[in-house]
Amino acid sequence: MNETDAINRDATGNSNTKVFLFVFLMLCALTGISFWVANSYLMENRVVGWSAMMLVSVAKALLVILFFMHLWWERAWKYVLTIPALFMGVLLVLLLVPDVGYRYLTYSKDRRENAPKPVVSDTIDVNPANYEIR
Amino acid sequence: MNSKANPSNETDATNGGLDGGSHGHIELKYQPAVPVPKGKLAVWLFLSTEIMFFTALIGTYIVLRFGAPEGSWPTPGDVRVLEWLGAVNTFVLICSSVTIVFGMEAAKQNKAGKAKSWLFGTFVLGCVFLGIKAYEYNSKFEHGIHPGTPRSLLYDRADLNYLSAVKSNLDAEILSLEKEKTALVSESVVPHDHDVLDTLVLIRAGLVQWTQRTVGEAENPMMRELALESLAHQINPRTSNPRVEAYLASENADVKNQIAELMGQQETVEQDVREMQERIDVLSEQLKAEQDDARKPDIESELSAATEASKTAATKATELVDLLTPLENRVSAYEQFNGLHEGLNEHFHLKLPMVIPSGNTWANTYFLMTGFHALHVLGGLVAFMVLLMLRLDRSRAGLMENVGLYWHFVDIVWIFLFPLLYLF
Amino acid sequence: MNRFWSVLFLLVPVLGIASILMAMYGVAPLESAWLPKSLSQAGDTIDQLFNGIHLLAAFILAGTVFTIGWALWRFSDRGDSDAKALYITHNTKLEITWTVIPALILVFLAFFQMKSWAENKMERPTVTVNGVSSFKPPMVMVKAKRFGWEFYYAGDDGVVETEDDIFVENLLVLPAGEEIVLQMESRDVIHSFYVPELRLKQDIVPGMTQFVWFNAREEKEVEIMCTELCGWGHYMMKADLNFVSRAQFDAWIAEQKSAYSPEFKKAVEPTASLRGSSSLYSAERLIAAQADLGFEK
Amino acid sequence: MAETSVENSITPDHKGNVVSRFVWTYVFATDHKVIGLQFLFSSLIWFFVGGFLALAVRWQLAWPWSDMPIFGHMLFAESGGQMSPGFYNMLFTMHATIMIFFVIIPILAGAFGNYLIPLMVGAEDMAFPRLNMLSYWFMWPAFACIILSFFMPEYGASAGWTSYPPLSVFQGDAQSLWLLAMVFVGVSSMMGSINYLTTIIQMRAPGMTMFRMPMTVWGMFITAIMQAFALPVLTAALLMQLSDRLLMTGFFLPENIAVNNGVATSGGGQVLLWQHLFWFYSHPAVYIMILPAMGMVSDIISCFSRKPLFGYRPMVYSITAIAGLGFIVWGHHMFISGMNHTLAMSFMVSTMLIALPSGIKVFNWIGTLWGGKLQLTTPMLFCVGFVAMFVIGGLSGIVMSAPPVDIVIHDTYYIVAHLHYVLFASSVLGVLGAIYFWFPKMFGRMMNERLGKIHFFLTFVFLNGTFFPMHFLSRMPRRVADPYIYEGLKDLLPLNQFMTICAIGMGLTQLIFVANFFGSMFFGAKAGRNPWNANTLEWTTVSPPPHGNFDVQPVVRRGPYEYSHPETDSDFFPQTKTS
Repeated sequence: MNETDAINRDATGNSNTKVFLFVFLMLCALTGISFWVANSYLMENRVVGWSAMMLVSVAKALLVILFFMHLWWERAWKYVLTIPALFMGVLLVLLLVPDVGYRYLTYSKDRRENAPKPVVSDTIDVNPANYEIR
Repeated sequence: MNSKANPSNETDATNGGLDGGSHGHIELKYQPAVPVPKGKLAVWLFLSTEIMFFTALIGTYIVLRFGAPEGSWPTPGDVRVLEWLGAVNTFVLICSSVTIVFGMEAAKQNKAGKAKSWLFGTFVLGCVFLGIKAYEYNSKFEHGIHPGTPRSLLYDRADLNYLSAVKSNLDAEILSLEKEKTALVSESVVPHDHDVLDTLVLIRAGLVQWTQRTVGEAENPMMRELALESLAHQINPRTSNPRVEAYLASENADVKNQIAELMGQQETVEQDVREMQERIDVLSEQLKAEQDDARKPDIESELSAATEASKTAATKATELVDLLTPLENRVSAYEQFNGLHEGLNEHFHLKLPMVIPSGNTWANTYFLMTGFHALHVLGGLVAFMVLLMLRLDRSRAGLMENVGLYWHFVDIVWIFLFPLLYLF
Repeated sequence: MNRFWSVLFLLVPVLGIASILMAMYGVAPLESAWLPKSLSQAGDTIDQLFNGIHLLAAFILAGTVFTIGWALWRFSDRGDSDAKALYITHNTKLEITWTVIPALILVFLAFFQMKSWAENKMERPTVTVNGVSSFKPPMVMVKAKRFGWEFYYAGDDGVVETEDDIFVENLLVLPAGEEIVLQMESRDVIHSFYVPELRLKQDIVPGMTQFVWFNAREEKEVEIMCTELCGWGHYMMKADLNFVSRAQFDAWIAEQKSAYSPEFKKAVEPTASLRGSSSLYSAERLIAAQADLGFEK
Repeated sequence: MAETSVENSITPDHKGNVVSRFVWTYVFATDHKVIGLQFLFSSLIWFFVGGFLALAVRWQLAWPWSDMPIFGHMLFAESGGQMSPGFYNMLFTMHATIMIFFVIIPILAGAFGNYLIPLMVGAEDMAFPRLNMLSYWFMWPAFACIILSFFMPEYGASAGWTSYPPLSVFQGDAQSLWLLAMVFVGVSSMMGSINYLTTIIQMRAPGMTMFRMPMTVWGMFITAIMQAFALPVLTAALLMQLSDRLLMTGFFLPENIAVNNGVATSGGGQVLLWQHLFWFYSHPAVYIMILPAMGMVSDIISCFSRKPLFGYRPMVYSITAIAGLGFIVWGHHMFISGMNHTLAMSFMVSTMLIALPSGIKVFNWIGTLWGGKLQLTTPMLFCVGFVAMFVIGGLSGIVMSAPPVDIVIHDTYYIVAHLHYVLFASSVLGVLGAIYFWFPKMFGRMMNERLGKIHFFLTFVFLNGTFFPMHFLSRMPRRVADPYIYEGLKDLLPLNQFMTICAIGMGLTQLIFVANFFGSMFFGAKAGRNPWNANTLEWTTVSPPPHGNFDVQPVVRRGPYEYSHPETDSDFFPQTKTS
């Protein structure tokens, strides 16, 4: 099999250059967006900010996979590989999630006493006059 | 056993392959299921195994990061992560992805020279990425942010273990500096710039020993915690911590009051000492001058009482000095160190243990993920070096594509690592 | 010879099922095998499931392996005929039947035993005080360590992990006929708490607090086994569990309390008083730090 | 070096008697058949090592703390020939490790996968012969690590083959070697699986569509997919545990755990995370250890029934379903581990479901036997034995997939019974059947039938004697050096002695196999191309096949199971035969 034919037999080299440049600009812009999200009001609700950043990352990964890795121009076999991998990767992480939520609830007293403790807490009274100093 | 069923005869099978160079067997035809070369399919399969590898690493990160106690995960500033540097690295990798794509296009069009220069560009960008990574690692190691306990200076909370670690770390540092100083003096070299030693001695007296004393005497556990937290805050302030700052300020005022009070006492005592001295002088004059033996014992007893009182006053004075020294140390430490925005460690380039909650877990996961990613980058660079030694014409376009696929995968991993590690 | 092999295969279900039934119903020489008599209601449920699934399995085993043996008996090539084997590639109806029926059985099984699982592991007993219902507090805290068991009975305050806990090592005495909640923690590695008579097992994970509950209906002396490999001494990590009447239990606790003087407490657990640290290591580390800082108390 | 081994490498009596030629042909071999044989021989050697360890375990359980014959005085002179409890832990740990990672997986995927895949799909070699060679070579660092670990202070790793932290982090250096060995095995398997997948996808002979592939190839194909997806997760977990041990990180350790020398790890980790990652690999690994055997058994049963495999497509679909479901059932190893109990329920449902395709396979094998013209040769007996034993193993699997029941039998000898019925009584019987079946192809000579049948009979009887009574020991914890320390287990001693005697018998029986194997290699009757009158492609070439495999271009015209086809006179119909 002619190896070069296997890649984008439909597209000419010239138009590809434009596509690649466009993808490049998109990637830069998306990086900028995720950087902006991290420092914007979206992070006030962290879950919103995190999801936004992950969505941006997925978009970037898709751009790379589809165009730089030529999957856009490949035939149906691409699904055979990508879908199981995606499925299993997501599944592994998803099934770990219940144990994440469960984890801090079941800390033993001993572990809680040695666990990391957030330093700044708004709920603690900051007025030292309320503490007896010796 | 049953030869009639064999579709072919038994002739040339055993002597096939004796003619040296060629394989000597027939060229078999195949019916591939996927319209891509074998190498490319294998690369895709390899990449799917890599997806699972990094899924496991990222899964670990998610479990450890989101399972950490609420609000304890360090912010980028705590662990010296520069978000913009990560963004620059992302940009570098994106650029390298583009260059290798153009290199492949050039190879496809049989422009070997152009392909090689694009590939060389990619190689350079990969090196830049690793260089920035090395710089980032170095800046963390400099601050004692290591994965693993023995070298890591990170503590999860300000407790007695932390205080004892600070104390032993500081003592060891002072001891080695003192040794150095003695060695210099004995070699009759004038020791230069031993401000550090003075600073360390002041830290020991004004911060560590003070905290130790406070913790030992405090009845209220809240006060113990505040004292320990304020020590951690002075060594390595994470964010502005109004609770600790207020505590420090009020404590300082309190200490100053105590000093003033003690100073007053000291004056009185000194006054007493002086008076006693005068009295002793007068009495001893009297004793010398006195001719009447009968009165001598009275004066002598008076004199010994005065001496006693003078001694007591002197003891009291030294006691007061003993009481005052730590307080004064505390005040001067407060005056000298409290304004420091970056904390002692940063300001004096010290390596005292720091409190960064979940800092160790952060370091473990950070170095795990970026480390394996960097190893993959390194692997890509090796592949580039091999490719750069070849002529990159049309016949090598497939090879270039395979290496490119791998490189894009490395890029994709970074696309996910960047927000996870720098921005979350 | 073909007959010989088919008989061999026919013997598999016969001997297998016979020995399982002998073990299940305590027939010699397997009278001591299988599980000991259950001591609790939850254990009875598990036993019913256990034996029920086994009977079902025995039925399937008999069906399939008998068919194999019979096929060997019936269809072996004895070289006495030239007839070829039947050319059958598939039989859709048959295949659908033997897919759907097992599927239904399995789904039924899956949902049938969810209740027992929930009762055993998820529905922690509650107590209702003044109309407010809350989790029943644990009566004993079990601390597993290499290679033994520590039991801390809640003292007068009814709460474990406090100063007045009563400490007993490798002996757990509990009242029969009451719902008992145990709190489980480990000092070092993973251990597992297994009492066969209660059909109770739970891994004890370091850093994690877990609860088990049971209600033994008889007064009996049984054993606690460790069933998770915990090092070289794993095999000797054993404790006795005595179920006694409430009166005996109260007397025993009183006896323990009097025997449990402060000096004794200090001797057996020098670290327990140190600001509540309960892991051996953290206590040791704290002692070292305190000595280092000059806070010996 | 690929060019150097152009010899007709497999013929034992090849002409160049020069040492270097031997080295190039058998050591630096890139030919898939030589690599397959390399895997076969090294696995068989490890099989006997692992067997010895198992016998030592059984010895301790039957006659605890008594002097071990012969070895006791060699190893434990200072304690008078008794083994120590730590040594006992090492025995079962290394037994499991060796049997799983050095015997069953390499012999199924490495030996038979390598030998049979190219022959059965009509390829001259694997897609990447040199990668194939590397995948065997990567076994050697693993062998070296494991051998070296036997000479460490604890005589080897002793934290169980599951290597649960924190215990595994408390262990001595042998554990680090164990982890390294597993990393190497993983890399080797990963390279192998990519090679198999590419070969099967891209290098099938003309006419060999996916649904004309023999079940053996299907089994290997699905196995390779499972390995490719599951192994990287284990590799990542192994590397993390290694760093927990060596770099004092705390991925799997909670706060305040002090490792051996008293240095605290940083903590912050999660103990159960290791179990999730480990079982994410190791549950699929259970299927990796049986799917290829199932494939080979399907081929052999169909061949000796002289009858098409009943329900070929459902067989393929059920293998695929097993693989798919196999990835979402790992939690059933963790029902009582402290995992989220609601999550356990979802794992229970998927576990129940996975019994279904396994059941379909059994029914299809029985369907294949039914109405056939059965030739009870040694390979056939082993394969029928496989089916019967798999029924027992599968059924005990259903018993333990019910979480309430699993509460009782988890980590007891019931589990040991189950896993040995699946891994030994099924996989190993399948492997032995496959060796008897393909031995003529590998070495050009037949194995002795009489010895083979004696071997089968004794193995079958002794294995049931060893493993069936374990089902009754659901109150006897496993991994316990001296169960009789518990009052309630004292009366199990006679039963354990019976099992040990059977196990020793089973071990001795394997000597018959060794004799038969090596004897037949040199003195067996010459086998022609197709001694069993089988259909698949490997039987159309000479035995043993030359380098390059085929002397004529194979063109596939039909499926692999057209036995007793009405259109032909003979009772078999090779895949390449023009009608």
